[in-house]
Amino acid sequence: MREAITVRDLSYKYPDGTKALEDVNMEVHEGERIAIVGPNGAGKTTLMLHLNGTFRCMEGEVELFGKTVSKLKRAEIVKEIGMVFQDPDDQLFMPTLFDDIAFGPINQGLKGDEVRERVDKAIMSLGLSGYEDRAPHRLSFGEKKKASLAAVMAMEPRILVLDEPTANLDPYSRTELIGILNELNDREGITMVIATHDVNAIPELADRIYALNRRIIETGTPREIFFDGELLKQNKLDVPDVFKLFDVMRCFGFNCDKLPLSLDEAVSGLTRVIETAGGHIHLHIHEHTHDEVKKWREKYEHH
Amino acid sequence: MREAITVRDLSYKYPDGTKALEDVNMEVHEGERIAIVGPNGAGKTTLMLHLNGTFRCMEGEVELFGKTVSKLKRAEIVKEIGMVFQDPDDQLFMPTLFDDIAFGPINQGLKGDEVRERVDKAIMSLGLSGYEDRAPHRLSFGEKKKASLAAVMAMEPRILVLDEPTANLDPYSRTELIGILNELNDREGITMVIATHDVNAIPELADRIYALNRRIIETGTPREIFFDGELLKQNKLDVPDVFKLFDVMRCFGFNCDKLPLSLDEAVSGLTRVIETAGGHIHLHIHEHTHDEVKKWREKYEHH
Amino acid sequence: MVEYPEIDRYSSLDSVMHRFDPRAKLIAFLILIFSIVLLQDLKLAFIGLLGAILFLIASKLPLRFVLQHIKWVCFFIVPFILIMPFSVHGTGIFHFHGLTLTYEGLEYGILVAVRALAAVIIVLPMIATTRFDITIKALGELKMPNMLVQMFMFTYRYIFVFVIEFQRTWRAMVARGFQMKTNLYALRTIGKALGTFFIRSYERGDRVYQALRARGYTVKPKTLVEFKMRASDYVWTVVIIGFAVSLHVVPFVEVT
Amino acid sequence: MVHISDGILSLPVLAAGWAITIALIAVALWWSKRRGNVEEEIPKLSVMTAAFFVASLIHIPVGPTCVHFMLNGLVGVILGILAYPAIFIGLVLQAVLFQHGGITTIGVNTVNMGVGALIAFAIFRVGSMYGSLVVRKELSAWIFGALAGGVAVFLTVIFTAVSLILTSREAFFAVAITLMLAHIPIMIIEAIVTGSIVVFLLKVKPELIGGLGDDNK
Ligand SMILES: Nc1ncnc2c1ncn2[C@@H]1O[C@H](COP(=O)(O)OP(=O)(O)OP(=O)(O)O)[C@@H](O)[C@H]1O
Ligand SMILES: Nc1ncnc2c1ncn2[C@@H]1O[C@H](COP(=O)(O)OP(=O)(O)OP(=O)(O)O)[C@@H](O)[C@H]1O
Ligand SMILES: [Mg+2]
Ligand SMILES: [Mg+2]
Repeated sequence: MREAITVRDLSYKYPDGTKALEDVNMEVHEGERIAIVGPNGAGKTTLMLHLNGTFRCMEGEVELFGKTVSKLKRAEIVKEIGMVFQDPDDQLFMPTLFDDIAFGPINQGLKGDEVRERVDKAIMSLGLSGYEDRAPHRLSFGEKKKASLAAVMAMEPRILVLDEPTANLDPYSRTELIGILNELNDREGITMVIATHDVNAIPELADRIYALNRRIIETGTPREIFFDGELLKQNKLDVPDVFKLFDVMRCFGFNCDKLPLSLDEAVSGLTRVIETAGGHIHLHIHEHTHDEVKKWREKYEHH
Repeated sequence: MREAITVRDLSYKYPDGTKALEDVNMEVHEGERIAIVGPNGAGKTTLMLHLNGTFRCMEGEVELFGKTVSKLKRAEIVKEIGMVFQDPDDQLFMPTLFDDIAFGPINQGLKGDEVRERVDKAIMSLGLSGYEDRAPHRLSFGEKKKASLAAVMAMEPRILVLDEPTANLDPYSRTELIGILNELNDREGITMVIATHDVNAIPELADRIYALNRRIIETGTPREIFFDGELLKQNKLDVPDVFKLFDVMRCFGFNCDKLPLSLDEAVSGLTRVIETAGGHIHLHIHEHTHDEVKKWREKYEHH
Repeated sequence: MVEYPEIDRYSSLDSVMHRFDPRAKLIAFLILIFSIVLLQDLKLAFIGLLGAILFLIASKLPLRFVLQHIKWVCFFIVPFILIMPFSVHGTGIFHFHGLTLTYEGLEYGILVAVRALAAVIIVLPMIATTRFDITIKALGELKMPNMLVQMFMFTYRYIFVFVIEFQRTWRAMVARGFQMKTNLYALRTIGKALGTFFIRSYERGDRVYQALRARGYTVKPKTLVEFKMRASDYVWTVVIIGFAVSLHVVPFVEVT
Repeated sequence: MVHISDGILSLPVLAAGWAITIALIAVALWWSKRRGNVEEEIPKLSVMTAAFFVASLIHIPVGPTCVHFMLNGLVGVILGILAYPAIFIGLVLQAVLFQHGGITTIGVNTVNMGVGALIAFAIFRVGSMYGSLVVRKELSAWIFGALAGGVAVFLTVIFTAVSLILTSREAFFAVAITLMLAHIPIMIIEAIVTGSIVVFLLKVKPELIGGLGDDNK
């Protein structure tokens, strides 16, 4: 597997002296889906702005497919990596949706018909047809979010970097967006790096997590990270509710080898456990149940 | 119980012709905590702007403690109702946090010492001491959110209206904010109206839900609303994960009279069910399990 | 508190003006506006105004919209019409507390008013019948420097973002009991609120620049447009420019 | 009020307005190209122009009528030389989006407001450099901020009056005087508001003051 992104010993200080990143090391394989988690102000956005060369590395370096970002030309970086920002209003800068989506391809030097093809494809795959001539300020927040994703997709980058894609979306639009992203990864093998506070979305959205809090605290599969109670607590992180719930069911004698992270996993896990136990399991309150529940509570409690 | 807010037959059209509200009727008792849910563009923000008289009612009317809002003076409305907007940046407009929190009390005509007292109290109760002289744009998102709440609290309103208070917060700050709001309601009996997409927070934050989608679709306790599968589906609403999970466990023969809405409820529910069954229950796969799981899946699936 | 620009609200109607090629439309009507504001003769100015009204009618824009957009000019013109008849020397028609209302002054005042009104009326068929972003693109096609075209695009887009943002801030201020009066406290508060607003705008400017760069922005490229002149576009161009020119040439020919 | 509409000014005045405006825009853009990174400045300048545009839509009640902010002094203090193209863009958009001011008069109106902005910039630059030697920094910023704001409006009104009088002294003299008198309260309001904004910015985000794309910030 090739490395899509390599970050080596990256540190960054804002001009006013705020240390936002310290000694960050990171490796993302091609086709992988990575989630970056960490509290408000952890440096997630700052890190992402280094990936596409918006911020020059002051210390350390970033490589895309083995090439140092600071030595690449803008046009080359843009071909490799597309970035969707936190606030869609920052990134929809043209008066209509069509112009905005066409903006990237035009900058890449494509000609009329190619541009139109790219725009059509992006619009189709995000279900935005009919919106081409709309002004961004007449879109709902969820639509703006999808539009900003379409604008980046039209550039057909090999890596997609997304800053809190699910924030402020209603549950329906959120599910829809998650589906779209996974399809992109599936069908076109696009590598993804996603910063998010939405822990319930992580199991569906990421193969691996980087926990960031100015420095990289830990990396691992969602399961590995969510299992590390101490790590979670120290870095103000959280765990999906389903995971917590199955964890507490263990106090009642539920014997689950693998705690589920999403509802789907929960159902299939439940089915499997019951089936392997001969179609039938017990839950009971035994002498240690209450102590165990208490411990469980402490593990996830934030205060 | 007195009515804190009464909305009667309220309709609203934006100048460009968008119908945002139609025939909205709503009653909020004193001391109640109300959640307003609905998809992006449902009119939640628009409704809230009517509650504090920012928008004049074109059709219908709003009453606060029995007095018609449109007939009240600005100063009187402000004493009754405080509003925390979606984006904290929109409402922190003074150079320092102190100035910002003092802004409301000064407009209420209070004098130096009283103002200072109010500010101190608000700062204390939100844990913002030490931040008085900071400029708002140097605060983290979670801090800004708390600051905007403090600014409204300093005016000591009897009703608090909050637009998506948990959006963009990290899980820790989110838990903290929920705690603060519930304490305010508990200790000072403040009535609360909260618009939110964060279904997992609703059981902890609200006694009653209004489902809004341009018109009021339904009202009821969280349990009542979350039980109404058709309603949820038609209005693109969602249900807490814990609720869904216990719902699926019923397919496996789990006999729960009351589906839990939060983790705490889940644990105590589980304990109670097992205890009433004599310290011991079965889960099993019976002949209808798979069909039931399939039905369950359809019930909550958005696509 | 602040209003939204809605000049292209009726750009999706259908009329000969709506179908007119935006580039030709801009050129032709700009020439007409310049031609009318330079007229010196009241009769000709009235003919210009009549022409302007005919073009406006051809554009099928609703009357309410039209009145809303020309009311500002009417306010602006009022002091001229009220004061000039008394300040220009000439044949007195009417004496009033030592002031003399002159025929010449009245005529000049009316001339100014008619020219102003005609010009502003022509702006409507020129601008309000095309989506504003397309008008900006047309300017680009007409060889306006690319830097300026882009500034128009971005500025136009962010006006909407900021109107909405400012409305929200204003609501938050009112919700905390602020009332706009003309006193020092209110003015200083407005000053501070505007200061915050500018800081946020400046920071947004940074983020917009980052987003632009992330999509490979260079100053060079243009937007994708396809304008095509059809026969009817040539006809209209000739008609409008012909009218503009004849306002100046015909009286000259008559005299000689 | 100070945006002169179409149909009033004479050909020589209009032509002079356009000539000066085109020349000054060219100089400003050339200067910024030489000085810094245009690619960076176009988006930032556009966003700030939009912000000023929106701020100038705010109306304030004065007696029975309303006035709008002009803010050209502040634009000058913040954007420096690039204030000129920013004001040009703003005025074109005001003319075509709201019909405030005319089309043919954009050149003249830009001179009237833009030169005021440039001079306000100079006043503030020089003033606060020496002013802070004499009084507290904040006070000096307030004084020169207010001065810049007031002077910019004053100059705009004077220039507007001059463009009217150059067109026809006889016809427009009285109008010009009325115009100037009517703007005295606006001048005072702008001075106060500009002063408080400048102090605020200096306290909270000093890099915003003193010219976009300027090296020494
Ligand atoms: N322009 C700036 N100047 C100075 N400090 C900054 C600037 N931008 C961010 N910071 C600081 O750098 C740190 C990291 O910020 P960053 O925006 O990367 O956090 P984040 O992880 O994206 O947070 P969030 O979850 O709230 O989006 C924070 O402490 C922040 O206050
Ligand atoms: N200023 C405006 N002009 C015209 N239409 C508007 C305006 N503000 C909102 N709308 C429209 O009114 C409807 C209701 O908007 P509102 O902001 O109340 O929704 P909301 O429920 O708060 O949505 P969200 O969850 O995205 O915050 C939407 O269709 C929106 O597009
Ligand atoms: Mg961030
Ligand atoms: Mg809303």
